[in-house]
This record gives sequence, C-alpha cells and structure tokens, in this order.
Amino acid sequence: MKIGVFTCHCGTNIAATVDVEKVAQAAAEFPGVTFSTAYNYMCSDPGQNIVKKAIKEHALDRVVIASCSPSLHEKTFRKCVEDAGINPYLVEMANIREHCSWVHPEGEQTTAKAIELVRIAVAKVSRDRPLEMTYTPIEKKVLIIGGGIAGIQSAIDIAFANYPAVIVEREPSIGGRMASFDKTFPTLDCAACILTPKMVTVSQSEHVTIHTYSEIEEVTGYVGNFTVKIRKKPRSVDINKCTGCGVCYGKCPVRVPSEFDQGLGKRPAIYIPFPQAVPNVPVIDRESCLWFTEQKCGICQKVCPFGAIDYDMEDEIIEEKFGAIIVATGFQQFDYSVYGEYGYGKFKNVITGLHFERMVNSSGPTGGKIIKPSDGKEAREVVFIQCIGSRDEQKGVPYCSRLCCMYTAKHALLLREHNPDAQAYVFYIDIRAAGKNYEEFVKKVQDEYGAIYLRGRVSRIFEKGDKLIVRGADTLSGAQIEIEADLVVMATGLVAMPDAVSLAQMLHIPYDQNNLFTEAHPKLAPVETITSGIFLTGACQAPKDIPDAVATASAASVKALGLMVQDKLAREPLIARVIPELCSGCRACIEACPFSAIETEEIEDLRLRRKRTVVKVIEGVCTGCGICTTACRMSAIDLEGFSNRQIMEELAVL
Amino acid sequence: MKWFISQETIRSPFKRILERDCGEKVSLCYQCGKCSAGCPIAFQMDYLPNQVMRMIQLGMEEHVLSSRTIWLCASCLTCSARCPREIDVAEIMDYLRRRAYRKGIIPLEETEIPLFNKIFLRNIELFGRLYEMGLIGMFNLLSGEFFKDISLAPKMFLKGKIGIFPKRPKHMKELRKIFKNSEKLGRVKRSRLLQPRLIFLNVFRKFIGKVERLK
Amino acid sequence: MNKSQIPDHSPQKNSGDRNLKAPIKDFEPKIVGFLCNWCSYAGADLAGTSRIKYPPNIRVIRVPCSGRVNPLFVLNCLMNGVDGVLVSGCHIGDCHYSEGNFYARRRFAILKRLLEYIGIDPRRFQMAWVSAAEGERWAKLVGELVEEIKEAGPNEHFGGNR
Amino acid sequence: MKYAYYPGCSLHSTAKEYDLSTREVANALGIELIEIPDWVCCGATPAHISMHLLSLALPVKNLLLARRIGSYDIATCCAACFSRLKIANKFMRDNPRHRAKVNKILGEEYQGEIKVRHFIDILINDFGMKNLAPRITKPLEGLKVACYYGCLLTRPSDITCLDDLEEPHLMDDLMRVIGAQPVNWPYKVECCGASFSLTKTEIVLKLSNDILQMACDQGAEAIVVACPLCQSNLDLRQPKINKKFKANFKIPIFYFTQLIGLSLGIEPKKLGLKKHIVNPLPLLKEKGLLG
Ligand SMILES: Cc1cc2nc3c(=O)[nH]c(=O)nc-3n(C[C@H](O)[C@H](O)[C@H](O)COP(=O)(O)OP(=O)(O)OC[C@H]3O[C@@H](n4cnc5c(N)ncnc54)[C@H](O)[C@@H]3O)c2cc1C
Ligand SMILES: Cc1cc2nc3c(=O)[nH]c(=O)nc-3n(C[C@H](O)[C@H](O)[C@H](O)COP(=O)(O)OP(=O)(O)OC[C@H]3O[C@@H](n4cnc5c(N)ncnc54)[C@H](O)[C@@H]3O)c2cc1C
Ligand code: SF4
Ligand code: SF4
Ligand code: SF4
Ligand code: SF4
Ligand code: SF4
Ligand code: SF4
Ligand code: SF4
Ligand code: SF4
Repeated sequence: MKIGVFTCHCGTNIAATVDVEKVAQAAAEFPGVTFSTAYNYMCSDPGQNIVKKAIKEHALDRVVIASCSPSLHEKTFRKCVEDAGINPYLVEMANIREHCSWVHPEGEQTTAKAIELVRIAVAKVSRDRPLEMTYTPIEKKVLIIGGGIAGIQSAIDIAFANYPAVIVEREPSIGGRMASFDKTFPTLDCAACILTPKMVTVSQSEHVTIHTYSEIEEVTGYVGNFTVKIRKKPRSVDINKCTGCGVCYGKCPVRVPSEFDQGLGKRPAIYIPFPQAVPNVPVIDRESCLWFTEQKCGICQKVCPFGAIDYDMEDEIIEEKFGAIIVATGFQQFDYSVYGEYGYGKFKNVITGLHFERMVNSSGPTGGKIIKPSDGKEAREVVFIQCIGSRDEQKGVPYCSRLCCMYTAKHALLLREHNPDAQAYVFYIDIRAAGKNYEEFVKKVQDEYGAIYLRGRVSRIFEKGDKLIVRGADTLSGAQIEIEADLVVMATGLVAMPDAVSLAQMLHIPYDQNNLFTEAHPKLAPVETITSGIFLTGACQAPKDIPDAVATASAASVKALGLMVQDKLAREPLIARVIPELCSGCRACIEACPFSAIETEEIEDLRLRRKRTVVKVIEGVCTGCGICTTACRMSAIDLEGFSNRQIMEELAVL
Repeated sequence: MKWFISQETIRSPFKRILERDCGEKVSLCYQCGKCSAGCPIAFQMDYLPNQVMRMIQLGMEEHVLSSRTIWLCASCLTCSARCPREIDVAEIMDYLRRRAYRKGIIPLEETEIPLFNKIFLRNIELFGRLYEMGLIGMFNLLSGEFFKDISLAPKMFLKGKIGIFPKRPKHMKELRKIFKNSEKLGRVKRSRLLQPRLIFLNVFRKFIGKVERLK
Repeated sequence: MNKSQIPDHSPQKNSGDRNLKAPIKDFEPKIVGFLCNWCSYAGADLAGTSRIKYPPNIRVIRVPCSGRVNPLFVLNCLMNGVDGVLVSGCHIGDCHYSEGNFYARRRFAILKRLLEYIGIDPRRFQMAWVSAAEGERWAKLVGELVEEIKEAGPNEHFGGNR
Repeated sequence: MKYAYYPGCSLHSTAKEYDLSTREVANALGIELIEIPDWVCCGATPAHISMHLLSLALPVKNLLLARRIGSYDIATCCAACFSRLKIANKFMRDNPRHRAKVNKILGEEYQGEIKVRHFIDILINDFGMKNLAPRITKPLEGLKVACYYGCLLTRPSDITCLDDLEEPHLMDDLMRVIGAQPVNWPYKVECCGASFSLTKTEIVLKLSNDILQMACDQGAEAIVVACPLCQSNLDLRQPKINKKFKANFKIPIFYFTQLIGLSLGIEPKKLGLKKHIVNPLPLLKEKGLLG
C-alpha cells in the first residue's frame, strides 16, 4: 500500500492557524504513507497536477487530501485521482479547514488536531475499496408543486424543451399571488396582461398537465425515480364536461367572502376565483354550499346545460413517477394581528398590501376605488407602514422581506393615480430598493407623486371616531408625529406557508428556522436542495419579487432538464452490500430500511448444499444511509465508503 | 445643537460598560424610532429615546448623562414593551440615571427629580413608610417652591388623606441596616441628602425664574 | 471483553505512542463525534465558514446518517480510553433518509442506559440534533460538551489504555 | 381564601379610600386579608432609579415579613407596589447574583417562592366572576365607565403576567359583571405621568388632561382605576387641569373596588366615596345608584 498525503495551505485559510509543513512532515511518518507534501492551493490546477505527478512518480495507490470540507471538493479530487489512473474511491479528505483552522486559534493544539485528522484519514483510506459507479434509468417527467408565477414559468421552460411537466396546485386555479395584483413594480405593467398569456401557454401546452385543487400526499424514491401520490380534492364539477359558461355561479344563492378578494368582495358557493382562472372551471366550496350543509338547493346542477355538476365526486389519488421535482409553493403574508399596539387586527380600516392590491384593481371588488372598508367612503389620508412583521425579532421574523419597500412605493403611487386628492404617508426604517430601476421608482414616487416618507416605526394605532390615529416618529427630524388617517396599509412581510414544514419533511429537504426551504448553497447552488433531483424556485425559498421568481424558475428548470437529457443517471456506489455467506436471512435489515431497498433472494448454499434465503440490495433504490448495517446482528450487510472496517480503523488510531 | 463626534468618543468603553452592567444590547438598536414614537414624555425631552440609544452606541457618555431625557423618563415601559429588537429602553434609562447620580452629573433644569428621589428615600429611611406631609414639606422647602400645592393640603387633610404625624413600623433599626448594606454592596455613594449644590441650584433657578417673570 | 473479541473489525496495530496521560490539572479530553453527513457535519462546516470558535478537543467521524452509527463504535471508543462520545444527526423529522435519526434515538437511548448501568458517567456519551443551519449551535454544543467531560475527568473505566 | 395583605404607603394616606373599599369588598365576599405586620415602603420609583439593590431589598423585606405569618399569597392593590414586588421576586428567582446580594443585605434566605397577586387577579381567578355575579345586589346599570389600567399593571408583561399588554380587559370584565358599561377607548395603557406629580407637575397635567379628554370623548361618565398614582393624578389634579387647559372636567375617578363595593350594596361612606376631590356622589345620584 502506497499512500500519498497532500496538505493544503488554502492561502492563509489553513496556514494562518495550522503549521501546514509540520502536518505534512508528521503525515510522512504514518504507516503506509510513502509520500507527503504541502501546497498553497491543492484544488487549483497546479495543485491537482502535483497530485497526479506524485501518483505517477511514486506509484501511489491511495491518496489523502488534507484541506477543506469533503462537501466542497471530494468530487474534485475523486476526478483528479481518476485522471491519474487510481480508482476514485481510494481518496479520502481530512477536513482541516472548516473543522480545524477556521474554528480554533493559532497554536500547537490546532496543528496537533490537524495532524490527528490526517492520521484518521490515512487510517480510513487504508481500508478503502475500489468501487464502480452504478447507473439507473431516469423517469423523464418533472413535477412542479405550486402554480404561482414561478411554477408556471418552470413549466413553460420544461415544455419548451419538449419534456413533460405536471403542475400540482392547491387552489382551484393557477396564478398564485400575482393573479390578484393590479400593476407590478417597477414598470407598472398590468399584472393580468403579463400573467394571463403565461397561464394560457401552460394550459394549452401538450407537455403540461395541470392538477388544480390538488395536493401532494406522499413522495418516495430518489432522483430520477420519484414516486408521488397526488390527492385531487373533489371539485364537484366535471372538468371534462364543463365549458366554463358561467350559468351555475350566476344562479347560486349563496354569498360568502371571497378569498381572492381578501374578503373585500363576495363570491357564490360555486365559483371561479377570478375571471382569467385556469382552468376556467368552477369549484364548489362544500363548506358553504347548501347542498352539502343542508341537503337542499341543487340549483347549479339543474341549470348546468352540460350536466357537469357532480355532487358525489370524491377524493381521487393518482400515483405518478417523476425524474425531478420543482418546489414553487410561494409564500403567505405575515399575520399582523399579533401586534396589540396596532389593534390586534381588529380595526376595519387597517388593511394589508394584498387588500390594497384588490382595492386598487379596476376589476376588483371596489372597482378600483380606494375606500375605507368600514363605511365605503373614499380614503384621502392613507398611512403606509413598512416592515410589518419583518425585521422584528419580538413579534415577527428577523429578516427583511425584501419587496415590501417596493410594493409600498407602488401603492403610494397608485393611490395618487386613483385619487389625486389623496395623500400617502409612508413610515419606513430603511428603503431597500436594490434592483434594476427600483431606486428610480422610489424617487419618482417621492418626487412626482408627493408621497411623504417618514423615517420611523409606528408605535400605536387607535380608532377615534371614524379616523385612525397613527402615532409615529420621524427620527430624522427628531419629532413625534400623529396622523389622522382614513386608511392604514400594513406592508406585511413574506413568510413561509403554514404547511411548509410538513411539505419539506415529505420531500426530505431542509428548511431554516423561519421555515423557508434551504438551498444547497446560498451562492453556488441557490436553486438546488441537498436532496438531488429536488429544486427550489420562487418565494418558498426566500422573499422574492416577480423578476427573481421568474429567474429562479428558469434556473430550476434548467437544472431539472439537465437530468432529463441524460439517458441514465450515474449513481455513487456508496451503497449497502450484503455478504451472502454471513447473512442468516433474518430480514432485520428489510424492516429497518426506510427505502425498501432490500429484498430477499434464494441462493445455493455450497456449504449446506441446499437452497437458502438471504437478502440483496437493490442498487438503484439504496440511498446509502447505512441504517440497515446497524440492524444486522451478523455484520452481513455493510456500507461501501463507510464500512465497519473503515470506521473501526479510524477509531483505532484516535 | 451641533456636535463633533471624535474617534476617541466612539472608541470609549461607555457602551461596553453599559451593556455589561445593565445587560441590554444597545448595539442591536437599529434606530427604528418606535420607542420615541410611543413615549408619552417625549414632548418635554431634549433628545428622543432613540437618540439616546444612538448616542450610547457612539459612546457619547457626557451628552447622554447630562441630558434631561434620562430624568424625565417616567419609567412607563411603553418603549420596552414595543421595541422590535427587545431592548429594555426603560431599564437603560434607569441605568443612566444611576450612573449620572454616581458621577454627580445633573442638568441644571432637572434638579427636582433627583432631589425628590433623595428626599423620598430619606423619608423612608427615617419613617419606614412614606410620610407624605414630611415629603411634600421637605421637597417644597428644598426645591424652592415653597407654596406649591399648598392649597391642596387642607383639603387633603380634611379628607383624611394625609396625616400630620408619621406612622412608623416597629423595626426601624433593621430598616436602616438594609439601607446601609444596600449602599455598601451596591457600591453607591449616597451623598448627603442636603447636597448644598443641588439645593442651591434649585432655589437659585426658581428665584431667577420669579425675577424674570416679574420683569 | 477486549478488542480482539469484536468480530471482523480488528484494527491495524496501534500506530501512535500516546500512552502518557495528561495530568488531570490541565486535562484536555479527547472526544469523538459521529456526525451525519447532511445536517450535523454540514452544521459543523457552517461553524467553520462562520469562523465561530470552539475548543479543539473533538475529532469528527463522518457517517452518512446517525442511523449508521453502530453502538459498537461507541463502545469501542470508550474502551479505548476516549473521554467522551457524541452522536449527532438531523433534527427529528428532518432526517435526510427520513427516519434514520429515529433509529438512532431509540438505539442510543438504550445504550445510554446500558452505559450508566455498567458505571460509565452518563456525560461521556451524548446525543444531539444539529441542523445544517446551526453552526452556532454546533460550536456551543462542543464548548459545553468539553466543559462537561472536563468535569467528568479522564475516562479510566477500561484501564485508560489510550 | 386567605391572603397576606400589603397595602403600601399610598393606601394608608392619599389612597385611603382604596384601602377602605378593598377591605370592605374582601370582607363582603369572605376573602380574608391579613395585613402584613410592620410592612415597610417598597421603595417605589425613587429606589429603583437611584439604588438598584435597595429597590430589590425593600420589597423582599416585605415578602419576608409576610412569610413570618404563614404561607399565603400576597394580595396587593397598588399597581406600583405590585410591580415592584413582582420584579423583586423575579430577580430573586432568576438572578443568582442579585439573590445572593439581597439575601446578604437582609440576612435571610429567600428564593422568590412567595406568589404576589393583584387584587383584580384574586377576584377574577380565585374568587371567580361566576361567584361574584349572584352577589351583586345593586347593579350599576347605565353607568358608563372608562377602565384605565395605566403603565404598571400590565408592563412589563413577562413580569406582571396579569393581563393583555396592549388591550387589557380584566377590569372591563369586572365592570360588566357588576352591571356597569365599560366604554371602548384607546387610552387604557397610556401613561399619566405617574410619579412626576410633585416634581414635574406640568407633565402630569398634560398627560392627565389627554386621558380625561379621551375618556369624555368616548362617552365615559367616570374613570375606573386600579392604581393610587393614576387616581391622584386624575382626581387630585383635575381642578388644576381645568384651570390650565380651560377645561371643565368633572369626571369622578373611582377605584374598581369602590364600584364593586357599591354593587354589593355597601354603604358609600364605608367605601370612602367622600374622600374624592371630584365628588362622585352627584353622578351616582343622577344615575340612581345611591339609594
Ligand atoms: C402586496 C404585494 C404586492 C406585490 N407586488 C409586486 C410587484 O408589484 N412586482 C413584483 O415583482 N412582485 C410583487 N410582489 C411579489 C410577488 O407576489 C411574488 O414575487 C410572487 O408572487 C412569487 O411567486 P411564487 O410563484 O413564488 O409564489 P406564489 O405567487 O405565492 O405562488 C405559489 C402557489 O403555490 C401554491 N401552493 C402553495 N403551497 C402549495 C402546496 N403545498 N401544494 C400545492 N400548491 C401549493 C399556492 O396556492 C400558489 O398558487 C408583491 C407581493 C405582495 C405581497
Ligand atoms: C467590492 C465588491 C465586493 C463584492 N463582494 C461580494 C460578496 O461578498 N458576495 C457576493 O455574493 N457578491 C459580491 N460582489 C458581487 C460579485 O462580484 C458579482 O456578483 C459577480 O462577480 C458577478 O459575476 P459575473 O460573472 O456576472 O461578472 P464578472 O465577475 O464581472 O465576470 C465577467 C467576466 O467577463 C469578462 N468580459 C467582460 N466583457 C467581455 C467581453 N466583451 N468579451 C469577453 N469577456 C468579457 C470579464 O473579463 C470577466 O471575467 C462584490 C462586488 C464588489 C464590487
Ligand atoms: S354551468 Fe356547467 S358548464 Fe357552465 S360553468 Fe357551470 S358547471 Fe361549467
Ligand atoms: S347547490 Fe350549492 S353551489 Fe349549487 S347553487 Fe346551490 S348552494 Fe350554490
Ligand atoms: S423590504 Fe423594506 S419594508 Fe420590507 S422588510 Fe425590508 S426594509 Fe422593511
Ligand atoms: S447603492 Fe449600494 S451601498 Fe448604496 S444602498 Fe444600494 S446597495 Fe447599498
Ligand atoms: S443503506 Fe441500507 S437501509 Fe439505507 S437505503 Fe441502502 S439498503 Fe436501505
Ligand atoms: S439483517 Fe443481516 S442477516 Fe438479517 S437478512 Fe439482513 S443482512 Fe441478512
Ligand atoms: S424601539 Fe428599540 S430598536 Fe427601535 S429605536 Fe427604540 S431602542 Fe432602537
Ligand atoms: S419608559 Fe421612559 S423613555 Fe420609555 S416610553 Fe416611558 S417615558 Fe418614554
């Protein structure tokens, strides 16, 4: 065995606290090590060349790289030694940067630890076995969870490449939040004008299937081979028979607050959420429909000219296979009713940004008039309060929601456009307008649209008569301010969906302390998750405006397409392996394996001279978790790359 | 008023000491102004509470300790209850007052409050419970507003709301010991009650005020 | 039980000359941490990227999942005179392999009781759940662990044959 | 139901009627209040803004005195005392450094184990509104009151743990039970200037004026308080406020115990209703609540 050890300075990242040369010298003394050196940047081209050259010159057969975390460069060095003719699984990394030089002070102890980490890696590599990649087929279909602008864009991109995509949307229509907006910053395009064509494109694409009013029930499998159960909630309207003629919802006697209009308007029990809905097929809300609550009415069924109404429709579960999954579930608005000082959400004339969007929409419930919900009169003095729930550890989330500054500016502008007499007062802490043409937009609002920007948070709002008294401060002038307002608009932050955690757990993707899904790397892999084959886009990962949502949507589709275009998927051979001679056939491992990756097989036992049942691992399914190994009392099942011998060897040299 | 903030000020240990001693992270204040927006006393203050926080961040000890704001703060806790960064502003105001006390910095205009505090504590030390008559009398005498609220006294007396004589609990010795020990352990020097400077300033100011008004 | 009785995994000969024990006074414990690749190892990486300092006493063994950690590994460590062992995985419910940490939790709860039963200070073997986002928590955890093991003193249960 | 009763300085002087009415109400409801023998002042605001340790030691001294008579919860009425006692208790429980120091000052061991309760809390949670309702013999029908909680009853909420921080409702609930009609008004927790009564009278006048004005604007005929400082600022200073702001307030400021007492049929005199500066009797007569 000829092991080569290569220690990296990483500039000063390692060398500043670890005596790298000393590590290299110490490593040279370890059993089996025939070559040891140090270099400034091991991962650079010259660094890799040093490895390759040493392998040739010293006939090395195993390699240890002492540098950064294997999560960064394990692949790099596997490739590097492979190029030099060694099996790529005969290389180990000692993490002397993240786990050593960066977290400990300069000194002997740190160098000593680095040496030990190398000793452990040398021990492990001495027990490595050469392994070969395995290959599995790929299901050439992409699942997109969430049909907001992000999900729609992903579907369009995938369909453009002629691969099939399936959108699963919980609501009766796709479109997401954007569907409810009037205009969008910074260009003030009408939201419907830019969203509707996209919705139509997906709905007409032969490659895209849309399941609205549906949810994900279960996800199993792994990259290239996900099996997904989709629950289609009963729409009570046959989507194939309905023509969207609209007779039914015109006749329905029920009126309940419309979710789409944020409760500002009303809708029947059978309804389409908004006129451009896709699909343009109504849904019966069984909680308010008289047929379901009181077993009477049935008008819609009587009037439907196409017999599309079906009260007996039931939940339907469909199971499909996918090669990749794109998560685009978006966000919800922060619920500001936790603020007692702002009236616990009880004041009628305190509304949120989404309310305002509906109000200002000329096809919305107020016909584009900005009114006081309490009495329907036009609002003149309108106060906007930014950072509601955002940047507030006490009552909300610590992060900045990133786009409420911008939509508030948009609202202030639209307010003036709709009512030239109105005055906007914007309470802000900072204005975060870092985007193309964003700062210019805010400037325009302040300059041309006369919005008064006041720098300070509001301490209290209370009702007095039909006015709202808003008590704030302007810290720039050092003054307190009290405004008698008709309407207060809360720029509530963007937070994770209520079911984000359960979805993440179903998909086995991580989420952060704010329940936002976590990307694989914040800079280098912003749309990937650490679970291969699952990608993120839109506001479910972090607050994003429409341009960012669309950009990440295309990025995620490219990542998914990158899988689709491959014929088969190379899989790491770091999976479980059974030694049939040792296996007693007890099936304990089958019980333990969360992925059902183990099955039984009959073998001819040469010693017993009879057939015997043992188990075997299904290569494409095993994820390499190693859970089975601890279940086996015979040590008959072991995990490649992290085998019992490898780990015991590591422990032995401690 | 304009100031010049020097590098030494910024590097002074004031903020560090404050954060250590009163356990509040002033560095977290991002100047949102919510404290000032809700402060009921702000209309009388020279600096708003958020400005006080800022001055602490910048190490401006003298400015802060000689401000009127810290004496005017009524400890109503509105600010602390609403600060998004969970800074207990009222606690910091308390701390600043105690520190100003110790350093003997009291702004000319705000001598009554420290004087009142002193008389109040002295009052308890002597009588165990508040002896209102003594408190008001003493305060008026020493603050130079001899006849303040005098019209209320007979009314209050008739309604049985204030007694002429103090009522003392039994264990006055124990109580004095508590005062002594607290001083010792808390390492506060409780300067003499009749701190001549304070009284002089007060009476003098009131007197000037009267003369001004006469003109 | 001595080492050779553990089937199959007999290690190569001990290569070091570390038989001298440090005096108790400035006792620097040796701690082994089994970290799952997806959460805890990444969390420890994050502590590094964020440059959060913690004591250098811990040696990390990377495993794919906390469910991969065989109790024998832990016993082996303790018998070889390692002063403390930590097994750390993803938070319950967040396991990259969906339920590996459930197995680990159940298994090591039993092991912990067993260790206590045979008279090993329970501080010597600990479990933790550290996510990939919890670099700070990782650093704090190691700090506390080192303190606790320092209090527990050197592990001499098996003759301290380091 | 037995409690160690800590009246505090104000209830023995300027807020005598609070003390009287509390004892009467307790008596009528069978709640036994044992006054802590030889209690001392809790130090109030002046102590904690000048000497932190003293501001802990004085309340703890009283808690220790209470401990001597048995292990009862402490009942207190003054919002300021309540807050000081609670804060001291919290320090003694959670802060070992301060605990050690205070125990040294007092020469006795105390860990913060005694519970400090406000009389409102006792009425609502121990006695119970359900039990109170049937005892009301003279409901105060038609009396519109603004319940004013002030600063110290609810803040800081993690210490007082009494009522909602921004929109407290316990007094309103009580008023509803006794038949009065609490108005919805926004100044429930606004500050009245508290301890500045003597030192910064102009601040108190302005803040109290705002509060009175808001109460009147919202249709209140009387204000109900639970703190002697609030009462004296709003009641005692009312004539001066009228003079300074050219207003004409004549709005009685009741302690909640006085109104409960009335509804229980206790004689007005026993409740100290004659001790107010703004005479409440005309209003009560007008509403037909006196006979
Ligand atoms: C008041 C306001 C004004 C705004 N104005 C602008 C603007 O002018 N310009 C701009 O660029 N941006 C604006 N934005 C931001 C914009 O809303 C977002 O950028 C955009 O909606 C993000 O799109 P998305 O697809 O990621 O999420 P969403 O639009 O939230 O779509 C997510 C979709 O997924 C569905 N879904 C969620 N969970 C599940 C599940 N478990 N299963 C199935 N389906 C699910 C939802 O029903 C929804 O249809 C504004 C935001 C607000 C709050
Ligand atoms: C001081 C500073 C600090 C920063 N710190 C951070 C940070 O900490 N984190 C972070 O996320 N971002 C940071 N950024 C931003 C970061 O630099 C950019 O996001 C990133 O470099 C953008 O990458 P790019 O590939 O678009 O452009 P570039 O990095 O500029 O690369 C463009 C390349 O194209 C070449 N090129 C240009 N024109 C032509 C041409 N006509 N033909 C051929 N080649 C051409 C250039 O030579 C160059 O190599 C920082 C920026 C600055 C200025
Ligand atoms: S009446 Fe029938 S066809 Fe027309 S929209 Fe309703 S369900 Fe569809
Ligand atoms: S059956 Fe239900 S949905 Fe149909 S019209 Fe009647 S109430 Fe409306
Ligand atoms: S984007 Fe603006 S309003 Fe929104 S949280 Fe950030 S700073 Fe506050
Ligand atoms: S221009 Fe740069 S420095 Fe200025 S606000 Fe924008 S991002 Fe910040
Ligand atoms: S390693 Fe074992 S338990 Fe894990 S997936 Fe493979 S076979 Fe199943
Ligand atoms: S647990 Fe071990 S012995 Fe039992 S079936 Fe699995 S591999 Fe064979
Ligand atoms: S409320 Fe808090 S964060 Fe805001 S300015 Fe005041 S102290 Fe600073
Ligand atoms: S505690 Fe002091 S600073 Fe804070 S709001 Fe009250 S008076 Fe103002």
